[in-house]
Amino acid sequence: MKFGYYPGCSLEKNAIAYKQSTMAVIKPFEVELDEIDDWNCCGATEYIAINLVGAYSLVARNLALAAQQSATWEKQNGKFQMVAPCSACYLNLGKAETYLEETPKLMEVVNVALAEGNMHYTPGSLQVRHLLDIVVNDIGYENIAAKVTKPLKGLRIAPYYGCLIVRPGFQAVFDDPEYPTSLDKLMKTLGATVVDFPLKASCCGGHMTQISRTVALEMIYRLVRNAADYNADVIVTLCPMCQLNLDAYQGDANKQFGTDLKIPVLYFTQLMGLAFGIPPEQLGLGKEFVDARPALSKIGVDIPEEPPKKKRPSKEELPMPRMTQEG
Amino acid sequence: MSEQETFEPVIIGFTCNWCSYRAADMAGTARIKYPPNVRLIRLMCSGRLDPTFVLKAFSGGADGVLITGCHPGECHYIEQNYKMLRRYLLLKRVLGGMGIEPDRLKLVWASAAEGVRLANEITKLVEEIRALGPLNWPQWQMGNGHHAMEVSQPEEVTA
Amino acid sequence: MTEEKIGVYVCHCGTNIAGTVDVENVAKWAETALAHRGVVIGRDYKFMCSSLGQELVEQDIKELGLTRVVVAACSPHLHEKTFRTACKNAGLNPYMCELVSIREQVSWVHTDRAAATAKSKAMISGGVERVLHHEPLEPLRVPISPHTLVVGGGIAGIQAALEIADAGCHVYLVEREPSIGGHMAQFDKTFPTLDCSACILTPRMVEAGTHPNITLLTWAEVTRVDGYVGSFTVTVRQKARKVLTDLCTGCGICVEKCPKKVIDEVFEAGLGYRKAVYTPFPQAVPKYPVMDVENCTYFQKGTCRACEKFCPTGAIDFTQEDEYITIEVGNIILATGYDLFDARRIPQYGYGRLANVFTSLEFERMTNAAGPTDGNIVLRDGVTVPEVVGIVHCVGSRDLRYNNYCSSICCMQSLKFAHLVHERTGAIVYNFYIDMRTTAKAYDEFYQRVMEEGTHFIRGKVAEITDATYKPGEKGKLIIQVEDTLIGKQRRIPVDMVILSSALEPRADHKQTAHLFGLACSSDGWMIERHPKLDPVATVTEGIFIAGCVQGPKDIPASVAQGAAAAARVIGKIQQGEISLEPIKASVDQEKCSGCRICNNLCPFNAILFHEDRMVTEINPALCQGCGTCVAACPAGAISGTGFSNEQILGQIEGLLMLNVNPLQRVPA
Amino acid sequence: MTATADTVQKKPLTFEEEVIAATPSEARLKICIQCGSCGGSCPSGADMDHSPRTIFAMVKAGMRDEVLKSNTQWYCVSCYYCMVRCPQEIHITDIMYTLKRMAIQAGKYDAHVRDAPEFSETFIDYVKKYGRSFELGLASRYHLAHHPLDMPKMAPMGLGMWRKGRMDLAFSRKPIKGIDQLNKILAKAEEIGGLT
Repeated sequence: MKFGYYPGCSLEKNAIAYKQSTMAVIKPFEVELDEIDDWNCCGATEYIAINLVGAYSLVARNLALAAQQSATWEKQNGKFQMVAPCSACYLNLGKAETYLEETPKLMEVVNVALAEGNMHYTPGSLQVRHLLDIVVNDIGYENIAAKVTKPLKGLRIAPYYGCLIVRPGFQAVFDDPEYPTSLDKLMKTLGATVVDFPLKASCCGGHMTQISRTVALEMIYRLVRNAADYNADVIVTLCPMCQLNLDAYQGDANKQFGTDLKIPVLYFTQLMGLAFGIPPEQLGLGKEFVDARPALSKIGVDIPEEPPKKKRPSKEELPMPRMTQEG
Repeated sequence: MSEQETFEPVIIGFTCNWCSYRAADMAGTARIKYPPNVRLIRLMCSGRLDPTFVLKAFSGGADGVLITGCHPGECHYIEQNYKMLRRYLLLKRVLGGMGIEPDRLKLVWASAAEGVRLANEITKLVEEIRALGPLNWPQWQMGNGHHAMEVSQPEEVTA
Repeated sequence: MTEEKIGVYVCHCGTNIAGTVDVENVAKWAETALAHRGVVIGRDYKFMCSSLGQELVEQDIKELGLTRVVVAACSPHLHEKTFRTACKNAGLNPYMCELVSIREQVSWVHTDRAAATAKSKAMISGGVERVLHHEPLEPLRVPISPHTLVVGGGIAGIQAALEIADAGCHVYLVEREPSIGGHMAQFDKTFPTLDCSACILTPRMVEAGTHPNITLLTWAEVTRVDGYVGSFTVTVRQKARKVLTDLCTGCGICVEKCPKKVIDEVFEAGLGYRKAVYTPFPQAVPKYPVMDVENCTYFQKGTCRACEKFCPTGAIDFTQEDEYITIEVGNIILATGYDLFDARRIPQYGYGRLANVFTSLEFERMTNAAGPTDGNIVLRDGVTVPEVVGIVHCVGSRDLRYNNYCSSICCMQSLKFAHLVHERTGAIVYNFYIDMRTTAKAYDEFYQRVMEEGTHFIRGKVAEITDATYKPGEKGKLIIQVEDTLIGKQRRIPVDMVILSSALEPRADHKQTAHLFGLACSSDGWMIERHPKLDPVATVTEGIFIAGCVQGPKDIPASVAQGAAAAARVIGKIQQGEISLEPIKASVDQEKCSGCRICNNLCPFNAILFHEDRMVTEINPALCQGCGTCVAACPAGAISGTGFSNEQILGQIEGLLMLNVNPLQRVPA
Repeated sequence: MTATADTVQKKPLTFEEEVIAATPSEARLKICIQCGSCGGSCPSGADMDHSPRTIFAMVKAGMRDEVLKSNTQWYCVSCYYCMVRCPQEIHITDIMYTLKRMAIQAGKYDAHVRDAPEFSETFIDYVKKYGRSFELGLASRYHLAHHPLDMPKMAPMGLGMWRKGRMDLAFSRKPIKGIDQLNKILAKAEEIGGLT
């Protein structure tokens, strides 16, 4: 399977660990990532605040480059599949593809701009997908389970999805916007204990650290605190922005709230790599601010799972509603 | 305005008494607007559609024909819409063989509740037929289906 | 053709038509441009359907000797009958009249006056050509069977059945569950009077169960409906109870001795348990239990038979099979009710995940003295009494992602809950609403009363319910996060218990039901009434009526009113003794039939017979439903259909395309 | 003179209509039922001057200045919770972006939200220079430019990022190959600006 690949700016440097671990874990599978030649920034959440046509033209250049290169990519539902590991890039590319198709007037003016660079773009042929979607749906849990050599037994993981991978769902919706479960299942496949993390799809604050520090730190604190309430050893994430906010600002959040939370924040690909037995240095481990070593030392150590907190059911207890599908 | 008015096609539509005719009623009651190019005929069921009706309409000057019926599985007479579906598919091929664009014949499923959908489909069809242009078939036909549209033009020009 | 005299009447419908169509011009045009087709008079009139308008037609028939009539007005579904009657009154065969719908199909859907006027002319031209091929017909008279089928034994169905039975006619009341009673049997109190639901419902259930004119078929489902108004043939599947009702005394020993306990998802809304052999509730009608084969230890593992062992009358019969019963009825009332919205579909409200989030139906069972908690309001642990309770309105209603409509009962139900919580626990109660809708008699007064009791009302749609806490005072509570829209601020309200006032939804199998009975449902899934204002319990199918929530969300008084209304309609039909049906039937001209048998497999009603001896086909008019599929299929043109003949339709096509218009007169003055 | 269809159409757009016209796809703003799902869901809602719901009511009331001055749109973190929860499926996040653009155009934002638009502009300056961005390098330049006093707070982190190999120094960056092409496209795009 060959997918178009849009790494996004963060994976170039800040999230280099995400890139290294991604490349390491897809190697055992027949997945090829074909990087879009000379791609540019997706504009994050910033350009759209300044100039509408500018923002869509910036993304459209990427889409036009992708379309030129897409002939050999995996085709599903009549569309060429491309992958973005960063949630913001995933959102922006998919959103532009959708809105350009829905708004002919926007399409028209964007193409006027593209023409200045001798480009043209017609939406409709591409499907932008998140890396997690490809991992769980195209590679699949079973194939991943088959590669696990060092299960993450005893490691308590808070799966953190953040916003843009599940909301608002412009293209390739693959999980619930309020209560996603695909990352939970992936972590269980790796042998980890997954905590029922209620804030799993809450916002990390995005660019708020740059705009209102106190508001941002409160949002970050809420998340880390909630993970700590559930005795999580590690928060696992799938977006460079989320990783950066929860990791790099965790200390500042502690200062603001007078706490001493220390929960390392890792990429899901790093944990996949560890479970596959890939050496930590090939997975970019050690680049995190909150030291992951104490938590990771638990892996392989046979710590018995703590008994479920559930009390002995009493006679009076009323039955819980049955869920249609157990997560 | 010049002589090159927008081409106003004439379309004959066949409706089922139980679903699409009621959908048309509903579109009316809800005041949903659609172009005036379609003239509807009520049948008890889309299964009543005799292929000659369609050919008669084309030969009489219609530029397009719309067939409507209950959604598959919802026929008032259990399954007669499937029988129409067979005739429709055959008709498409026959029309192609006769040199008429098969797209001039369109099938739309519309339940009694789908007034909006029917209006939208009619609007789309009118645009599609407009894009195809006049049928003019056969050339020697004495009748003139466009008559009703022609009389309206002088007033449209003044608007 | 010249001997025909046609009158064309164009209705203004006030300004409904005349506002968009130049009706005078149209009438005049018809009189001149279609004169050679037999049109002798073209008139326009303000309201054709008024008695003066009808008299106009009658007068012309008498004075001008009209032989055919075209009325361009509203949809034939509204006034075809009116003008047919007018023709009949003037001595003309009522079927010599044709309606042209220039209101629903022209003036209401188009805006360009010129185009609308032109289209009206074309449609009248089509109507004239069609009416020229009309034949005098006589309506078919069929007797009405005095028996009635009521489907659904909730309060609407019970009411309908009792009204008809009291009028002296026989009713079959079919109910899917083991007992009649429906949702109302699950409730404890009814708003706004707070009278006990069981106290007012039980007597009606008993009456329905013992009425000599009512045959109760519970644990049964309609599987097939054939025929038409007056004589429907209905097949009912009587599911095997595994309990012989003629021996069972309803003593309940089998239930007591059954060792298998299962969660009761239906009557107890998942909040309580029942046995594998059970009656859903003590006042069940009929009193006979049913066996849940899926959960019965004997059926699953082959041993047990405790019920059989202990039954004092030997009424348990493990070998009993489903039975199919055929009944003949003249009319059918559908009162199949609603399903509750599944709150799991809104994950941010936590139902199923957060133990102390309850649905409205769970809470109804909890407050019911005969329910799983004996009427005590407690948390999921079964003992703790909540100190703060949040009640969320509009769960799954007024939301494009779930149901776009207002479920109409939830505001009042939520107020009732607030009152009950306050009365029984003294807890602090918050109600979260978008708009308060308390529109019926004595409803708003009840709202006032609940306000006086001290319930806190917060105007805002709840955003999320979470156990993720981080503020002081939140730990261990459920947090309802909401914008208090009246102050424009986000608030987090810690509570112990949440009640979700879930939407009423069409039954999950509404599509199959609609198809079974030949009805249409709206895009929401509610059955469509014949007219939303003037004919709310009839349907487009003659002889089939709807009552209660099957037609849309409504409360108990409205359901009862509809049940009674539907019953009144049925009694009226039965009293007529017979009914006239549209004479739309196919027939075979045996001279022309080549015996090719192409039509033979087309009829789903088995109306087509083939005579092997004479090699010709014949159609049984009693079975023919008039769809016309065989007419369209006959290659020899041997089959014709009254009312929709080839000549009529081909004529209408010619007319619509203006092929009939005298070229010299095509452009009107 | 009686009003004809033409004169009716020439009426100036209301503020609400302007907002709708400047939003791509369908804004759906007209059908807001003021339920507050958005304000209740917003992670930064507690710190906004006005909840998104209030802002919509103000837009409808034509309170242009108050709306554009508000910090509401700038505190939007683009988490899309409001958009997936809105019972009327209003494109709330996109409307927030529209309000940001309108506020910048009108020069209306107040000093207390100044950081947000300036952060956005600095970010885009980087994109125009290199074709790509690198968030934290940018943050330090931004802080240098606007909040020199905050620098002690930010500097250790920047240093940490660099030490962990997660940040480039600005002078070591190279632009993408098509940087000229990109700038031509963006120049034209910015000239066109919006949909109205």
